[in-house]
Amino acid sequence: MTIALDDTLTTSDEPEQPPAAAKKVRSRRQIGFWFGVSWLVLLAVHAFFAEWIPWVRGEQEVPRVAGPDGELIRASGYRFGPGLDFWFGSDALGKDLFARCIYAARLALTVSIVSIGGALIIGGTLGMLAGYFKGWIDRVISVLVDALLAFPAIVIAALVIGRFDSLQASDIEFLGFGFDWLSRRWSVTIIFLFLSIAPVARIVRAQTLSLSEREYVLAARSLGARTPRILVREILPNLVPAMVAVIFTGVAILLAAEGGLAFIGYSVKPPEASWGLMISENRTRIDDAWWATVFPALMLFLTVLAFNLVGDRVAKRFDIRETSL
Amino acid sequence: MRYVSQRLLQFFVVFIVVTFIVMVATRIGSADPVRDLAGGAVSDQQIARVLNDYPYLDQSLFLQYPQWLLDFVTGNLGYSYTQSQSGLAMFQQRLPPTLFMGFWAIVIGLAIAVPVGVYSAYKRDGAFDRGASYTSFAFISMPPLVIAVALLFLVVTRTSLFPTVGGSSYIAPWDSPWGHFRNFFIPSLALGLGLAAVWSRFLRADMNLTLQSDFIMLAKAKGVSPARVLWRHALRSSVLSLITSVALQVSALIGGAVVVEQFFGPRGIGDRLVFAIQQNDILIIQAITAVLVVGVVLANLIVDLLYAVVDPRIRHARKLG
Amino acid sequence: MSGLQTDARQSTGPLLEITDLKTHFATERGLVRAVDGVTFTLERGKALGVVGESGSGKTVLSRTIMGLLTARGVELSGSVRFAGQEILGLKAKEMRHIWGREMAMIFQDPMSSLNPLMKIGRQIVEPLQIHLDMPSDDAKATAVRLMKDVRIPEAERRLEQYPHELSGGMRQRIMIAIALACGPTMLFADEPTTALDVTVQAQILDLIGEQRRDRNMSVILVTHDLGVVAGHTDEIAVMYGGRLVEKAPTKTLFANMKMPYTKSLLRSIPKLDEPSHTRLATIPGRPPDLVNPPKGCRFAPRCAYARDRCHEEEPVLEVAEHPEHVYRCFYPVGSAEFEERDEQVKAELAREAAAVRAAADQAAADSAHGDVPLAAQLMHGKDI
Amino acid sequence: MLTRPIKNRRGLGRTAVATLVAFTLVAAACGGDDDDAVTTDTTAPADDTDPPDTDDTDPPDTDEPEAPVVTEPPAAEAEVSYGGRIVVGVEAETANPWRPANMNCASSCQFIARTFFDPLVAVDSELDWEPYLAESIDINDDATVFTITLREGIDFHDGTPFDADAAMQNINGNFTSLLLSGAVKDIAKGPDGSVLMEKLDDFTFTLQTGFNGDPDNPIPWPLFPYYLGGQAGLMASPTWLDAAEAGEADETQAVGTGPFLLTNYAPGDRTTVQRNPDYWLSDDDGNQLPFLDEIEFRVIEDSQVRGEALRSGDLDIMATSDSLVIADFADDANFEYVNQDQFSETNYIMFNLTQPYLADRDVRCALLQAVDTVDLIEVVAGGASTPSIGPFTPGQEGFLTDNGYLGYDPDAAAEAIAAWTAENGPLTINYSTTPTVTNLQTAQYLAGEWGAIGVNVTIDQIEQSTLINNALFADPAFDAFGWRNHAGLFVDSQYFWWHGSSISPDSPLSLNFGRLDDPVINELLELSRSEFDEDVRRGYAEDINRRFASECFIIPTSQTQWGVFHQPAVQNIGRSPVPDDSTFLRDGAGFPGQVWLTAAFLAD
Repeated sequence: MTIALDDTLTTSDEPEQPPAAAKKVRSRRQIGFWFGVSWLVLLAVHAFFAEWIPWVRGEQEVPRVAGPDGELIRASGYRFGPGLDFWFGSDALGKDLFARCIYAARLALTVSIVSIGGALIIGGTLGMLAGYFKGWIDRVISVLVDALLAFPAIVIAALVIGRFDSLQASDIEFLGFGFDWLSRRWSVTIIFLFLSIAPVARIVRAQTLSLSEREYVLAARSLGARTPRILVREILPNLVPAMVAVIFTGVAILLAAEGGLAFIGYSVKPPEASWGLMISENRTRIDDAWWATVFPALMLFLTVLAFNLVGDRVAKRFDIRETSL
Repeated sequence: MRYVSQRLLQFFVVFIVVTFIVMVATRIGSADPVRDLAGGAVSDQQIARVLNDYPYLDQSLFLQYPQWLLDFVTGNLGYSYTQSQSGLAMFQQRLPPTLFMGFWAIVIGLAIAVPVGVYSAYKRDGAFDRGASYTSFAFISMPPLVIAVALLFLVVTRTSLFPTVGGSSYIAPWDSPWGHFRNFFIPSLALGLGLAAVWSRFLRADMNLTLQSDFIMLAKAKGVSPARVLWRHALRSSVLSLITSVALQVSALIGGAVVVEQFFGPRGIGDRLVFAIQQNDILIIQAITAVLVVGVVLANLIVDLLYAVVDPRIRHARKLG
Repeated sequence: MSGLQTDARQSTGPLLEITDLKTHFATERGLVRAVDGVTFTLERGKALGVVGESGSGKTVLSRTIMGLLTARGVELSGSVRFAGQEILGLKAKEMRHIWGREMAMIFQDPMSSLNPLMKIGRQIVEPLQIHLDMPSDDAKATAVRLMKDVRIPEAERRLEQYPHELSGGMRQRIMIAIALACGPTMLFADEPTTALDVTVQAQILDLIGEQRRDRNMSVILVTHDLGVVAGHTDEIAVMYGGRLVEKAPTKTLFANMKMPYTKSLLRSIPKLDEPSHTRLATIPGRPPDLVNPPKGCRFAPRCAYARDRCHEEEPVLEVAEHPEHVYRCFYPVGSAEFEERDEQVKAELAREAAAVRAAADQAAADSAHGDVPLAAQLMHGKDI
Repeated sequence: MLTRPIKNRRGLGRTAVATLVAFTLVAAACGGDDDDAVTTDTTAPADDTDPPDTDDTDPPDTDEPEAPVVTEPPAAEAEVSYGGRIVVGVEAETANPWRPANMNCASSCQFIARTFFDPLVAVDSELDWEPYLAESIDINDDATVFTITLREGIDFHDGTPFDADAAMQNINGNFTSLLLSGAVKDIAKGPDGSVLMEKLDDFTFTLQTGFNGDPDNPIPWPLFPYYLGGQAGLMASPTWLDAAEAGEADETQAVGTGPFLLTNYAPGDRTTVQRNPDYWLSDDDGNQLPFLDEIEFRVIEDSQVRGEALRSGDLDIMATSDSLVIADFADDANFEYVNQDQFSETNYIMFNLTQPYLADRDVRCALLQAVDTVDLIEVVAGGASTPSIGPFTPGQEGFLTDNGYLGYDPDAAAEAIAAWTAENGPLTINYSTTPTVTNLQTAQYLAGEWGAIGVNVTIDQIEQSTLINNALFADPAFDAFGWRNHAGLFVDSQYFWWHGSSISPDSPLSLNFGRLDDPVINELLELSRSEFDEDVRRGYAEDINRRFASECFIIPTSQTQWGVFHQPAVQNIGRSPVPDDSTFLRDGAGFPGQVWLTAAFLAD
């Protein structure tokens, strides 16, 4: 933060803060950031190595545990609240909610990360080209972004996923391929990817636009560097911070979207686990078995929060803002 | 005038794009839209009836679209054969709950965001500001679904005041103000809290900027009291970005309403839309999506108008434009 | 605070006495010494010009005196006595009786300093109602009179207009009218003409001068433009790096300036064809870093006439031929050492004229929404 | 009688193991004057009764249905009074449109429809049919010709007079509609396909039987009048019907002769009816009926939520088949209730018998033996329902507590599947379900159990109308799903659900959803239809039950029990008068989950 104490003082953007206060703010931000990072690492390790972690039961496992009389019983009917046997309690069918929350995390994380990754490749390319060459891509992207903003994505997603179900069930072939593979997991991933392209393209476009005016790019151009070289060697590396911020924040948004979608029944189908689905399945029993609704919601919240915290920190660190886009 | 026509053109393009995409989406993997529409037990009679009402349904998409569009603008909002209900009647039944919910959500959002945002900006970096900042960050990370669970767990199950999950139903405020409140408060809050979080952030940021501007300094130098500086001078000019934010949240609001209506009720247009999607009731899907897009577009137009009301400079510029 | 509400016109002695005034800002980088030990007095009815380039601390000085700097991390010391009363460090609540009523300020940019969303009339009437409890009809009449005083044609109609409907000069006149509304004894004019056309500049300055005489006000005119203060002040104070480096009655100063810096300022009076608020192009280098000011004379790093001593030792205020003329320089204009270098300097100056201009606006970049999480911004999708 | 899921979308809550629900198109109750198996269980206040036995998860071990307790409906505790508005919570609303010939009517739909439509006959508290809109129905000695005489002086809500022409038009429409024709297939039809009727005068006409509609092959059908107490006997204004047919009137704005007028209909959400001031019926004291000004029916799918709404006073009446909720409310002295635990539906898993692997008895029985219904009920319904071993529930003709049901035997099941797969390769069953909580839990449970015996299970979550289509058209994707059906006292009520003749060779559509075409069952159904002697008929029904058990045509899971709970202020539930008779109409006969509201009133 540089402060020009002169006539522009009144319009200078950042407050003057005493060093101590500033340090406190920084350290507070750090706490959030490190909380986010640790939560994500912990969650990711559990989610992706669930099968090898002894304290995570199987997603579909119906464990039999010692009941009050010592004999082995099923934990069905929400028999166990949170405790040593079942960290997050058991659900109606007697499955371990902790394990299901972990497997739900795997689903949510894979779907969101793969979608954002794909959107970054496609949207990033489009955005870079649009930002560098401007022109029609630019206009198409802005219309698409406008259109997407004019309509809640969750509805489009539910609509398309519903239709993808029919497509999967149908005999329709495309280029000789059927659609048997089009499971809900894929449907969700595909539609999320598709819906993320335009916003990602828009951000990358804006960054490219400002980068392509920078001196070093102009210099490279004046030295006769070819366009692909400029794009790959000069612009792309400088897009990385923005992309990192977009990945984290984008994943947070998609996690929330997956939750909502699963809640209205358009993410994976049972018996697969998803946070939103668990909330939907158990919420009418919240009086008797609060854990079956509250823990999935908490997992969803903390994970979204963690991604937001990290993404926000990255964005602040590299000074990436929507307004500058 | 040029400005207005430009905006209208832009909105028109958005409308066409969205409605066309939705139309295409409803036909994915569908062998026979007419049969889909007839729903339930399908007899030849029923199919004939659908085709008699909507003869274009077995044509190609590009031929269907303009005819559908013509129907839409002439007030034929489709028909649900599985529900024996016209699109128009469906809207009459389903729009009011959602409109009320959205309205109250916005009211709640503003009622929280404005004082919080203003006070945060005023006592910048104070304890309140910091507290509000963390709280709002947390709420921004809470999808409506999570807020709904929190409200259910922390409020609904602990008081006997409000209907539980799925129990909220539509009661018009003029029929029973208390009944209306009971049924709408929790769903509206579930939507409104998220809005409040976003808006208080935007408002605070904008207020901070405004408070540093010269005219605030001048107002201060005139000896205007801080409260007056804050509410009369600063807030009014920061309100512009807030209004924009409100309009931009309309589509997010609809998305949230889809979830919240499924969670608590009341049964509004979001609930109906999900049901229509489940049933592949394509004409209803198209009608609802089109109306929602028009709603979002209208919200933006209203914001444009409000801009001019709030900011004389814009009024001026538009007159010239 | 009743003492402060007594009319400054009744007190005797100098209207404003500033003693060793320091304004420091605590920042992440360290302490910014924006005003660093400034002392002067101003008699009632007199006009003082405070001159310096951007970053010299002149604006901070005027705002400190007026008590408008209340941000966190601001450390004030020294003394500001207004009409015999100490006012430094008073809370905004206490200062409010002085603001508008005893002290008023005209800001640099009339466009951004008038509330764009409020009618002109309301903005003029506001202080009248606050301080004088005027009923709205009277206030309106007074406003019209004030506007006529500052030569605004069709005053009645203007009441209902918004700032954007007026020209820059008109707006500045409105600002003056606002400032004058409650008949202050002390007027700060912070770069009142920088944003205006040159032709309008003179009118505005004349107007301020005229009102000063009519109302027996004291005026502090802050500017980076020596040309502005030349005909409109009684005294001139030159600031550099937070310090007062030269002060003299106007005529004396122009006749016999001592500081090479003042001389450079004189050379850099903006040309007519330059856009307003251009950085002073003809002084090479940047204003000093106020966190770590240079050792010795603060101007030395940029001074073409500086010698070793200037970099080692900071000069104290010397009294020149005229008893009211003080300056801070080991080798003032006219000294032998100065003349020796003058020739080569003139040549260099021309070359470097254009270099300093760039990179000025970065700091002002809008970061308003840095506080809003990216997620919220993305969900908004649009620029706000 | 056509079945269709009523569970609209999300959670029916824990409606036992229930999944999809039957339409109840025919009022079916035990005929004759015998007094053995007939009970009237209108019980209020609640604390007079034992709460349902929720712990007993074993099939009842008595040989006979529980001894009937015939009680008079409670007398009104307060003076009757006019006016007031009540709100009734129902679990679904599946009509659309409200034309009797087309209504996809499950229990709650009947509940609603009976407020604006009247049937030709109704079932009284002794479970006899009584003429209602009809003044009398004369049956000839061999029960092949029915002479129907109508009451005079009744008008439809639109002023159209109710006379023989109107009734004949209704009967012709209802009896030939896609939905209902199967239920009354043995009524004679003319060469043009219309019902053969003879008008004797303005208020009298005749109908006759004919096997599969063939007038030359009349068969005795002693219980036929009961069918006129169901959907097929509802009378709608011919003026309105014609207009609706022509597209000139709204087919959801029903016009009948009933005690209330349909004023506002919001599909899937709520239906509002208002008092018909000119209703044709008065109570025994000569008070003009009905008493209530307005009734609003509100759909609240989740029974827990419905219960909460009743508790909080949002509802005045609430019908539920959720045993946990019933148990809950039965103990609550603040509410009164009508217990309907007889003649109700069975919850079961239906198979598509046209799938070759499901046509194989060994496979079906293995699937049945793999499921421990006691455990299933424990898991999905908290153990509150009574497991079922056959297609009938207590009180119904043919109900048995020992029918040869194979029972839970996972080892035998695994063995059978192993043998089958050794010969035919891997077996995959697609279990279709609507995406409601209970159904999904059931599906997951079944997937687990069937998976354990070596059957691959895919769960197909589909929206209900698609599910119905799959069933109606025996879609290749349809293997199995949960169903709730077969309420009613006689086995004749089940005739077309199970008779092979319901599977039409001409149309892929069949109301015999499982495509059950078993010669033994076909014959027993035909015999029972024309049987006058009740004991003999019961024998046929029991044989059918045993046949179901030995062939594993379905996997019965639990018995449905209904309770209709109401605020004590709502009076005269169970006291809807029968014209010209001192008995009362029986609530829930053939239509469990509903009560008549004709004489209900609100005590101050």
